[in-house]
Amino acid sequence: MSEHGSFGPDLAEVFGPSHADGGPDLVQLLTPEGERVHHPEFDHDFSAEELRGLYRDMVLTRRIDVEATALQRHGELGIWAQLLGQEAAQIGAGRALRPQDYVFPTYREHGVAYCKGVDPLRLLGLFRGVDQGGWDPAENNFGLYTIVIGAQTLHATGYAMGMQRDGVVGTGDPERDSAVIAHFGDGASSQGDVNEAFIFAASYNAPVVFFCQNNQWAISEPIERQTRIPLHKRALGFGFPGIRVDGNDVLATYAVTKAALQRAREGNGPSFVEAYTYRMGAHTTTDDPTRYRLNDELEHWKLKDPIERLKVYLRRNGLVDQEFFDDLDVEAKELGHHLREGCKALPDPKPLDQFGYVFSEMTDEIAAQRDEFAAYLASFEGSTTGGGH
Amino acid sequence: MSEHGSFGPDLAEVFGPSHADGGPDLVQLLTPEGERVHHPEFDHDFSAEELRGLYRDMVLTRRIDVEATALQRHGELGIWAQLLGQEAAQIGAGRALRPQDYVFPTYREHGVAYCKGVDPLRLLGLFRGVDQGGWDPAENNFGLYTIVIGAQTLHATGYAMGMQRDGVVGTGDPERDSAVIAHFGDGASSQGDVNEAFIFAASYNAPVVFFCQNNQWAISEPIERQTRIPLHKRALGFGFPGIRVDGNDVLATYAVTKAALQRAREGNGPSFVEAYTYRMGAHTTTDDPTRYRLNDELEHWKLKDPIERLKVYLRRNGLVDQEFFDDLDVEAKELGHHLREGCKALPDPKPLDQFGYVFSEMTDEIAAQRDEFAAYLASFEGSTTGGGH
Amino acid sequence: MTANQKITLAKGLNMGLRKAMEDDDKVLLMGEDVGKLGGVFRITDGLQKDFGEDRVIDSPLAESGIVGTAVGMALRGYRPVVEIQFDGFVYPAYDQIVCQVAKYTYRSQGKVKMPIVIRIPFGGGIGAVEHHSESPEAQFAHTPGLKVVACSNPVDGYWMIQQAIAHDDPVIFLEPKRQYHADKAELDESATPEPLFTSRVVRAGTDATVLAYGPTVKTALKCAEAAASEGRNLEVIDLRTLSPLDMAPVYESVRRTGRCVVTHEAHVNLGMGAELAARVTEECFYSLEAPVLRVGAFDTPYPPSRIEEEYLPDLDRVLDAVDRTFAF
Amino acid sequence: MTANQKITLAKGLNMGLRKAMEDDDKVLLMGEDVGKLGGVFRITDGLQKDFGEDRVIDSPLAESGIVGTAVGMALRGYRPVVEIQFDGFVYPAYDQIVCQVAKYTYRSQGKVKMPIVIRIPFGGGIGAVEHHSESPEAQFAHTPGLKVVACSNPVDGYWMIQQAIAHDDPVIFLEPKRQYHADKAELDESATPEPLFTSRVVRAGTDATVLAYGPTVKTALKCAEAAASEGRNLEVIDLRTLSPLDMAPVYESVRRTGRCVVTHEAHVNLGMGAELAARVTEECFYSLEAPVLRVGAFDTPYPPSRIEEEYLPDLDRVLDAVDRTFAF
Ligand SMILES: Cc1ncc(C[n+]2csc(CCOP(=O)(O)OP(=O)(O)O)c2C)c(N)n1
Ligand SMILES: Cc1ncc(C[n+]2csc(CCOP(=O)(O)OP(=O)(O)O)c2C)c(N)n1
Ligand SMILES: [Mg+2]
Ligand SMILES: [Mg+2]
Repeated sequence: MSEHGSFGPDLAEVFGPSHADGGPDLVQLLTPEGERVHHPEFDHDFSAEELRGLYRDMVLTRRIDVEATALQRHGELGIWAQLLGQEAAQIGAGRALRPQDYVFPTYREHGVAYCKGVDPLRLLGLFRGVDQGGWDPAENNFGLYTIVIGAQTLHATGYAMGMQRDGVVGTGDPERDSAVIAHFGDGASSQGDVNEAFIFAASYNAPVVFFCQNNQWAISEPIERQTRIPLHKRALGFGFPGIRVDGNDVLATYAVTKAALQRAREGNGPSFVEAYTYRMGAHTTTDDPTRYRLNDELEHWKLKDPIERLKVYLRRNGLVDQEFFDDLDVEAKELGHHLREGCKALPDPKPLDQFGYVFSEMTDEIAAQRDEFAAYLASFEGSTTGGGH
Repeated sequence: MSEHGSFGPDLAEVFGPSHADGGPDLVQLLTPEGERVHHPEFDHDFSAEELRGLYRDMVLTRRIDVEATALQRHGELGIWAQLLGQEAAQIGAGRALRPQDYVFPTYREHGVAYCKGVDPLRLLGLFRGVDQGGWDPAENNFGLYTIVIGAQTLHATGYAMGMQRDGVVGTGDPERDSAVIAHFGDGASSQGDVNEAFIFAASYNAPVVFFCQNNQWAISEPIERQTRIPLHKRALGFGFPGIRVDGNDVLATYAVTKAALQRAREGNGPSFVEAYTYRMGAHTTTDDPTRYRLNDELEHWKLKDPIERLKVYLRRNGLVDQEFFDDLDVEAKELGHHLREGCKALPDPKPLDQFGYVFSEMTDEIAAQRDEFAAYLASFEGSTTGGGH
Repeated sequence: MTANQKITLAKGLNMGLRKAMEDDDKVLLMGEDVGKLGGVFRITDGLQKDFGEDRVIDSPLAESGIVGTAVGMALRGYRPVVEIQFDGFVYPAYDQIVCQVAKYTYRSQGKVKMPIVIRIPFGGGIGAVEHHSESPEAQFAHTPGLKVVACSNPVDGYWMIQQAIAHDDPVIFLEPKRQYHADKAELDESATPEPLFTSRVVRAGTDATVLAYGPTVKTALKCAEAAASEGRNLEVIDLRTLSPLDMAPVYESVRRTGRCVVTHEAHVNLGMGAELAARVTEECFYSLEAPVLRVGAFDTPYPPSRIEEEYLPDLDRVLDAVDRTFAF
Repeated sequence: MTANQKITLAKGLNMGLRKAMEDDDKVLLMGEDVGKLGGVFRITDGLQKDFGEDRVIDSPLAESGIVGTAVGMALRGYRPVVEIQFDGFVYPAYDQIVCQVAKYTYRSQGKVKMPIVIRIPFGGGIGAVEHHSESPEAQFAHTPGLKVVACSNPVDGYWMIQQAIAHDDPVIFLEPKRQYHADKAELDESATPEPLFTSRVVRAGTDATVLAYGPTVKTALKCAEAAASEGRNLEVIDLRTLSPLDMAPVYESVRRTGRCVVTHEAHVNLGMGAELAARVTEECFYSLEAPVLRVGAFDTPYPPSRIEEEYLPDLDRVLDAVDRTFAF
């Protein structure tokens, strides 16, 4: 501290460093050991049905991820963004949504997509290279995957501002009141766009939940590069609350996200949820995390597996029987089959069709390019090589 | 508050709204009534000499502004960005600097430029349209005016990172230790760039002071549009301290900025100073503030005039005599004369010279354009109209 | 029936925006200072007062934020009209424009529309400081998925802004700021406007074709007058649409005249003139008596305003180029 | 004296960066994942280990922040080399590049230098998802104050990156990512490289001139081979520099051949081909037997990768254009 005046204590001392494992702020309802704990502010009475549902969702989400990873290995996908380890964060968030709520995902929100009713097969198109998002956002209120990191947080804020104008916020009618959830990663939090989204959302009190999966890494860069205090504190400076939840705890993530969404729907404005979790796999199937992180870390996080802890809890409390697991296994296998077969059957785009999607109606200019290209392609017809040379 | 979980109290209740006039956080050493008060954390023992100096600086700075405004009215400048009312914020900050410290200004930092030893005449070129910044940044460690709002905060951060690499931070040698000050406005705080600068500065612990003159307005937009809590709180979420100082109090601004710079020089990283002030004039000479703000507000702030309060203090404490004011008057007049005469004598740029500044050396391509244009211009020589038609 | 008014470009745009907002309550205006102030050029004057703060939205000072939230609004079914305060301040929003606004329709295979209009006062000649006189049209026209238009006169301003707002694709709408308060023209509100994405012959001629848009249309017309006094009859085309280009009237004209000069305030290198020259040459190869010549700003940054008139294309430089095409 | 190595483009760039860092300790590398990981393409592999974290700087994930802080570093006397992870992610930095990097020298009337190199892996053909295959060169070349170069082979990669770093003006340095690990070439480290801002005839020919750069140089050379087997002798020029352009060898060639085809992966509309066509036509008007033809990506967004090979210019499409120039 300088002798010339005090700036208060070091904030990293007050708040703890960015990576501090949990810390006093962490909202948790289910420990890694599968013990149900309670939180004074955020809790929820889960029925056995609900708990089994959340377990099932996580298992199926992991199955989607495992299948897609295998499909990539077999050359059926060009790349895949794995979510291994982030199932609780995504299912907790995804199940807290109502149909009228709208989701702005990154490229990794396969679990949320599943919760919103998007056929997981649709997610593969982008990674296979047959489309750039094969679902209709309006159908399930689930936006297209966004690859430019952070860009979607502004879309989310604008969409939420649209909801305000539509009179579907703070009406008191739960069927009507709506909110938006914006997903992004810890790395994305450094983008100007994300910070601008915070500013716009705060300024207009927009009904948006900024849901950040802090999976500790942005490819090879650790969370410390993006912030020196716990990330959820970022929200404070923008004038809205930030909460850190155990992102490997589906119950806590559900409870906190539900509360944040409800707050937004009621017209109380934005909030920031940091789901503290871990990317157990590689960044994508082309990444090699052994170049930048230690195996110890991974082992440490394996003990916090989101699926295992709920399984222990369900078992210990007699909420499931073998039949449940067997049925789920069958269901997962069917899902796997659906993905494997479906993926290979995804139709390749037709080169000439692409010209039609640039604008709402094809312009003459583009039509001319299409026609010229069609004529050019036709000129090879009958040739043995498919090409002139 | 939602029944589904508490997000804590409304932050605007905790911190007060963005515009709250001062509030408990405001650091003040001299009241609007010219009373010297003390602050537990930030203070400084000002000698009579220092106080007179600060007064003189503010008076001369205001003179620069008044002269330039008049020059614009007389058509000698295309536009002028007035600082009326912000003299204390700028002189307090400017005088806290050491020669080795580097300044990144906006387009309004005339007082800081003056403190850094830039001839105020040099500032006019940009507004007259004869150059885009007529001083050499390296000469006075005063960067060029930056018009794209917020862009310079990143330059400041990078420059500070360069200082770290040069080993001129935290060495313990006061002649050597250096810091950077980045100026920007309340409106600029909403730009992605400014927030990214906070992130980079925090991440690398760069020796940079983010000095924001919150003059309550960004052209026609009030501070509430940019933030709903006091702006200096923004820094908290990035993990470094933010302080609100009475920006119409030159003593407090000096003390706080000095401490912030010292902290940076010592290697303790970035901080944010919000100089709470008011733009008493128009945004620029082309603006008409009566379209968007009430006269009452202006009258309210007139009572807080930064120059008046120091004058009262100096007088009341017998630190000045009439001779001081008379001398200062002469000095101000001379400065006025220097600006008026100098401005009219500023040479217009020569069209052909401009080709030479695009790159470190003129490319053949640009040389060809210059030559062609020179030949074209020559083709009119002797013609009466100066143009062919 | 009201009598025809004489209006400026600023007024035409203001009236057109008002009309669009009356016609469709999904139309929103967003930007810096567009509300109470009515924009620094007063183009949105009075609109917040009449349509409220929910429809005329003063935004935080962040261009990426403005365009990014407009994308979200469009996804929600609104038709946002964004004002960028000056051309030089559009770049913080460039990423959102080229990666999101331009691509969302394609990305969704046509399922999602992006009816966003981004209004940009563009061009120089107003004695301003740096970043206030840029001509960024090529940086947008090169991007598939964006449409780019430029108006040149009050009547076009009135109609084109309404057409752009009613259009389902994103439109970069360029307004020659130096013309805002310059000339007046008579507006007949009951007329049927030409379609948005069309070019227009604004002066018929036989000897050479001059292509212009936005601020240079006036220059080109003056140039044609001057040439006429020297016995040369120039045809002037106001391109109006820069992407897509409407080349049919251009080809038709050049095939007749055999000579073509393009003028714009943007830098010559990779400016619209490059594309126009390339296309005209390809299509009218055997009709050309001379290469297409380009008159634009030099390939140097926009200069201090004291020499901007020497930097920008003017009557003499355009005429010089016309002369040169005759020297071939 | 060490024996000449056979190296890939990735290796050439890596070696060149290492050499530049050894030669001048003001040279810094900055970017996302450039440190421990060595970049997603491994171009900076091993450099952080050897030069430390102060010289090879992993940055927060913000491109404007990276370029903006690089400007500050340059003002402090450093020579930052910035890596943009993929072409499509340069746009958040576009404002800093066009308004600051490009303009600081001019703004200061030459008092301030901006020796910043912005490395961008560019182009398609790697089967990637959206935003990973863009060709943004025209968006930079249109901006005065920036220099833009593209390397096409390992040996150029090695030399050009060093020359760009040693150069006092900002250089946008484009690297054809699809070539990173493709072909090997022999590097003679004791050779004297050609100057940076020059084009090079990479295949002499007599019948038509093909202009290419970056990834399309290989395509053009294959095309020339194919044409040769049909009895047509194509000259191929690797432009290497896109701004400034080095037109002398191009004009010389086209005056001889009378025919010219330009090929690049960027969109045709307002791509480099437009500028090249305009200039060649103006300078070689009477030598041209046919208009300059352009072969590039269509004016549609980059497509899903399963059809990217049909979208990008390839041997057949370039050859088709050559054929067409002979049909005039
Ligand atoms: C603007 C932009 N810059 C760079 C990239 C390349 N990139 C893709 S993912 C990624 C890391 C993102 O990390 P984080 O936000 O933590 O999300 P995670 O992948 O860990 O879920 C990077 C750098 C990008 N997609 N967009
Ligand atoms: C990126 C960008 N957008 C818009 C502008 C136009 N503009 C110039 S000053 C200004 C208001 C800035 O307000 P603030 O940051 O509070 O600074 P002040 O002028 O009040 O000192 C605006 C919108 C600009 N210069 N740069
Ligand atoms: Mg992450
Ligand atoms: Mg302000």
